[in-house]
Amino acid sequence: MKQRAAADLSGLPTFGHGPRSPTWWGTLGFMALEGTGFALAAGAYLYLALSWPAWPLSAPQPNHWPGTIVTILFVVSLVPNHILHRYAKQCSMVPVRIGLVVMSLLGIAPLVVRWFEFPALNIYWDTNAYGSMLWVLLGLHTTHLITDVGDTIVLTVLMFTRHGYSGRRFGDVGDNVFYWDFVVLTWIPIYLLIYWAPRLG
Amino acid sequence: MKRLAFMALAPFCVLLLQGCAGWQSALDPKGPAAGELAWLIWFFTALCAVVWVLVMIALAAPLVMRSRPGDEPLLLNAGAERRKMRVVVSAVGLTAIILIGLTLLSFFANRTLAAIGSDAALTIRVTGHQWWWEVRYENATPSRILTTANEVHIPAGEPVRLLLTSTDVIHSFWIPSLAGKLDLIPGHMNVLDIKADKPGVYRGQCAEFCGAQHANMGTFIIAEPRSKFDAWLNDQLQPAGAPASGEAKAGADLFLKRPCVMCHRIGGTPAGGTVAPDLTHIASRKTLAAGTLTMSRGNLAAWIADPQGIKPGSHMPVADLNGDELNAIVAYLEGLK
Amino acid sequence: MSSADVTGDRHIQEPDPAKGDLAPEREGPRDTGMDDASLHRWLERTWRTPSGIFGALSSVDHKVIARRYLITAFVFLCLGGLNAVAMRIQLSGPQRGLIGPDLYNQLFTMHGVTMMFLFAVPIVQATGIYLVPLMVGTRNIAFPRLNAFSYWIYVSGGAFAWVSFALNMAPDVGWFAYVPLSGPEFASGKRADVWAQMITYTEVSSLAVAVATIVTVFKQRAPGMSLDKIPLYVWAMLVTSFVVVFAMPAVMITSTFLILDRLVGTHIFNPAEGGDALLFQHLFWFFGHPEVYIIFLPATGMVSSIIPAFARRPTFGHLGLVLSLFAVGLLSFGLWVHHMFATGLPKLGASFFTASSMMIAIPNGVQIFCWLATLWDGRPVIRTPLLFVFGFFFIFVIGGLTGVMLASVPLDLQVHDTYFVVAHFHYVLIGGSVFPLLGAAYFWFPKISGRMMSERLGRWHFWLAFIGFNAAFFPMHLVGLWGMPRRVYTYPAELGWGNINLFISAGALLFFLSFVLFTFNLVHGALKGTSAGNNPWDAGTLEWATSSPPPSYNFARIPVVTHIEPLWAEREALPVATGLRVDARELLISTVAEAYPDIREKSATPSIWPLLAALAVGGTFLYSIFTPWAIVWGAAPIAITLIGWFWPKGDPEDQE
Amino acid sequence: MRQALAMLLPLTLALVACQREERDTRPQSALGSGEQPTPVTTLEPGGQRPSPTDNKAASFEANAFHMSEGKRLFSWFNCSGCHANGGGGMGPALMDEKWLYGSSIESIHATIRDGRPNGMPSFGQKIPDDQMWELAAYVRALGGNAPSSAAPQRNDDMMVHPSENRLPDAATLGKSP
Repeated sequence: MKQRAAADLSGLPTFGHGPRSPTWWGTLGFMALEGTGFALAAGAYLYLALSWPAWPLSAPQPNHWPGTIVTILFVVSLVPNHILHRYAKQCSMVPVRIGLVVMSLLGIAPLVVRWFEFPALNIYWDTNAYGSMLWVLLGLHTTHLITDVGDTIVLTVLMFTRHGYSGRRFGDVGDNVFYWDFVVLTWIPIYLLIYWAPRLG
Repeated sequence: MKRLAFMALAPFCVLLLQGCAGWQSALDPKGPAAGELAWLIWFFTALCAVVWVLVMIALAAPLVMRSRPGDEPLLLNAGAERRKMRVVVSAVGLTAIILIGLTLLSFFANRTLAAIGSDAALTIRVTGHQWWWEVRYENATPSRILTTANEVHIPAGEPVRLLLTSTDVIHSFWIPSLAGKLDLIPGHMNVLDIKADKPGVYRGQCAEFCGAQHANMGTFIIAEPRSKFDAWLNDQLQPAGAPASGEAKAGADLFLKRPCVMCHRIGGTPAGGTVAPDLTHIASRKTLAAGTLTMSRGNLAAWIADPQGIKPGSHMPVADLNGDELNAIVAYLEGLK
Repeated sequence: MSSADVTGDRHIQEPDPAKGDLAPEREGPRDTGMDDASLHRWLERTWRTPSGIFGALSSVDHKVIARRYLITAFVFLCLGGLNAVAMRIQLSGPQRGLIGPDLYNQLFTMHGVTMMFLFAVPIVQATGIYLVPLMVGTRNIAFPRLNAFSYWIYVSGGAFAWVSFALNMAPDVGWFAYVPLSGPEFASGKRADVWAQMITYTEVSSLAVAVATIVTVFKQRAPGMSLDKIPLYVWAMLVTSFVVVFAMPAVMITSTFLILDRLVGTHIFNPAEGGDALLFQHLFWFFGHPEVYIIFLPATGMVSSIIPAFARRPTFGHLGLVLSLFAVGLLSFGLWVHHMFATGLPKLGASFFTASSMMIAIPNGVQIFCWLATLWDGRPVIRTPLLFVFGFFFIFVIGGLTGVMLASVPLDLQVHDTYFVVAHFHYVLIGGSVFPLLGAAYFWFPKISGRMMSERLGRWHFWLAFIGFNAAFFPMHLVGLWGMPRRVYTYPAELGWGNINLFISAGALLFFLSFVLFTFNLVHGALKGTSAGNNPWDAGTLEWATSSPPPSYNFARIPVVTHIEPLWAEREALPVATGLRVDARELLISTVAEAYPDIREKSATPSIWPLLAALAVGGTFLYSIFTPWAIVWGAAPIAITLIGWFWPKGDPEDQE
Repeated sequence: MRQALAMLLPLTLALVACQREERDTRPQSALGSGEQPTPVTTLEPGGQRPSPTDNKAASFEANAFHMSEGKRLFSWFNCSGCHANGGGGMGPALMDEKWLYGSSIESIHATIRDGRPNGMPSFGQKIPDDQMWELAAYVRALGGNAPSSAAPQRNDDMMVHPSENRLPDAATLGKSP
């Protein structure tokens, strides 16, 4: 088929931040499907809780403190996370490196506390369905937490190499910030469901 | 194309007529619930057939047109497009109206069905097992509670309330000529009200896949006049009769010594197993192994000798009996009317 | 039309060269002003799949991956079909002893699982992987390595299921595997775990494809292809991908719960410890009903592509069709309960789901009427693809109408879990999806292979399939109303179902034969078919603008779109955009709504890491039906392969 | 060599899987009747009954279906009446490492068939041979002596103790996780 030139693309930039970049949309897509998974798991918990009048099945209340500490750490981490985002958009290397190290540490810290959260549930997964659902919800979130912390650490190392001086890498930092927001955001309802829903009934 | 289609469809019409006499057919209703449903099925079918024919006419219309579409695909006749839009919009509107009508229809049918058992006097608990049905006639007097299996006797012309549950997997209780199906779910109790207009035997079978022998999990509703039903109930409440012949007596002893006693109950004897069908009056039932075999001496012997050949995977094991033992036990069971 | 209109120059943000710690952009040769021959040489060198086995395993070309997907899915179709033939032989008469219950239950489960998870969803997605990038005028799918990864995961999931079948370890609990039958107490051994884990493989794969498809449609459309100019097939794939994203997690949650119950003793479905068996059904059907539309919506897109080509006009009611796609996708999440009417749910709630199930018939009606209206301009050109579309109307409308019957709570109680339902969903799925797919095969085969399939054999194929299908499945409506439940391995002679079942089996055999003929036609066409040329049907969408089969880089220059049917609107010369680099895999990222050119982004180069990552992930899945520690042991290889996948290798593609 | 190994691996896998998943419900005469010589004494040195290995042992011992059938029968036949879900009561515990008469499937089969002193009745007449093998296979699993890929999973009942497929060894019994 014959062609005629109708537009010139040569002046376009080679990367973009946020919704301009396909990776951002891909990240959003994965958040959507993972968020659906969280919602359904929470829905399953509520379904069982509403079908059994005796919920939480005479189990002892969970000790909320480790969970609360994790929550506080998460909320605090949002501040450096968004500062990091600003520098990533400006593509300035030194603050981004510092920010990534901080975020790696702020990712590992809740992970360490998370280790103590499981015993603090005061119930095993095989005791009854209530215990099963607590472990499932906490396990599901922990998987995401581990994945994202691992991702952050690898990205931190990457930004200390020569490969870091690239617009797309800064874009990746932005997406990592975005995903961490998601990890924090999904935790809030799960935290309430695990530690405070049993205290209601 | 249409002619060919009709040629292909012709045999179905023949088959349709042939099948209407079935005793396990939703199209052959014998009770008010199934009657309501059969009417609903026919109404929906007729309406859907009309809609389908209209769509097919609309589809065939361009095939018989003389004209070809124009050469330039983007050159459209604005007037024709507007006319089409009107047709499409009215068709969508008509669809919506039909669907609203059908929704209301099924809502009211549902209410009719719910009203059938409101004054049921008899309550029967049906428990699903892999792969048979435990049938228990509830009664405030414990001695009047009857437990039997696979065949549900009911008084004809009276609504009966069935309580459905399961102790293992999900089953579904379905007597097409009397009512729609309802599941038996462990941890849940469902209520199904049925009514048979006339005396008769109505077959059904498990309608939710439940494992190896899902196919051979039949059940019967046997509707009888009230007097006959009461007599049956009183008979069934009696303990098993004493064995009549010497062979049967030997069979009764063997029943207690050999594997049978591990699972089955026979009222009035030490055999008290509850995990398999109650055999107190087994010979009064029409079938064996949940509708798999008709009741006869030969089938009893065959079933005991080789249950895994007849219902592979069922929980009735091959019992290592020799010929004499088998005959004696069959003679005993055959006498349990 | 001036280029400024199409490209929206005012929206281009010039990068600020003074800002940021960035390596300077390396300049490479551009396609501007380059002659066709050297342009082809450059692009071919940049975009081709490397040669050799290693190169083939590293390929990230969406067309190569899609071809593999299509062939694999077709193989699974044949295997699933053979299951069906075996079942039909067993059911051809009462009390046949050919196949015992143990094998029969595995057969029908494998049939369902194969057709739903290994054939239907993958093949519609594969078609999308092939066609969507071509139709939106880009050079590769978004996230090409993820796309390659998803194929490898899909193959390993399919192989896992079928090797299990060969080892007498196939699931025997039905394709929806209700607990407690599939639960820890009543499903011994690993058969039910095979079901649950096979789901995980295939869902991971289709979720990845869905995300890649969404991003391709959102961000990689050719300049000028604003929302109102997106072809209907692309819309259909977009909506489908959204449905996948929100539905598939449900089944992954379900199968994970099942595995947890079976492997580590959780009580999620155990009523004695606070669980509930019905929760499984709610979760499963929250996926299961949208699943039907995941299979059906892409087929509507195919119908919307085939009809205009042969009716010689654009589709009537384009906007209505797009809106009804969205309506169907949205409503499909609101009617899962109509699979559970027989479980004894509260009557009022059930009635609500009757209403919502009826409602979805309205957007489907809109689609049917719009297609019919498209055909009314005169006698269409009757070729094999259109024949299959006619077959689709004939069959699917029946399936849709019996679907309306099933939506009615009381009526459903009679026909639920009987052969009536078996008939219904085969009418919907085969009529609604397989017939359009067959039409699509004839329609796009020339594009994929560069050769035409035989028209004569095609007609034979159509009539054989059409008659065989109806002979096999129409009588099932009747036998279901006569009381025959589904999933029975045999039935007693005295119920009088023998003759009709023999007839059904004969029809099924005929239907199977039609696929033998189809296979022959495919092979024959690929080897001996006449040359197709770029646009054998004179269709209007972008995939027909490039050669058949398309080159590795799809388009020598990115087309600029001025109309919903760009090739019909630009008969003389296709407007194109220039200025992309030819020595690196550069493609155009555009804005979401208006498709203004926005970024020249690099697309990923071939890599072996997606395969290695798939092996690591697949091995972990497999191992995890035996021990929960698999997740711990599997984490290390998965992490290593993923790092290998994303770590920059210093290609020009990684530089900026 | 490498090729041979490569072929051997799937073959072994296949055999293991087939053995685990086979579901024969009819007694197979080819495997022998399961008859063993009548015991002369009831006590053997070392607690191990010298019984000839029966062909049946192999086909029941690691088979998932038979073990789960054994679990069902264990409950149906009220074995828990004396053995209390394997924990022991009137009869000895079946979940520990102590075996009075040997832990082999043959010994357990013989115990069910012939009974033992101090209360274990003989079920030789009352339970068909295959079902005794199924019970014996399950009893072994109760003690954590069956491969975890084939041992029965939890029942849809009240949780009493971790199910047999989750027993690494008898030491962790009764403690969860």
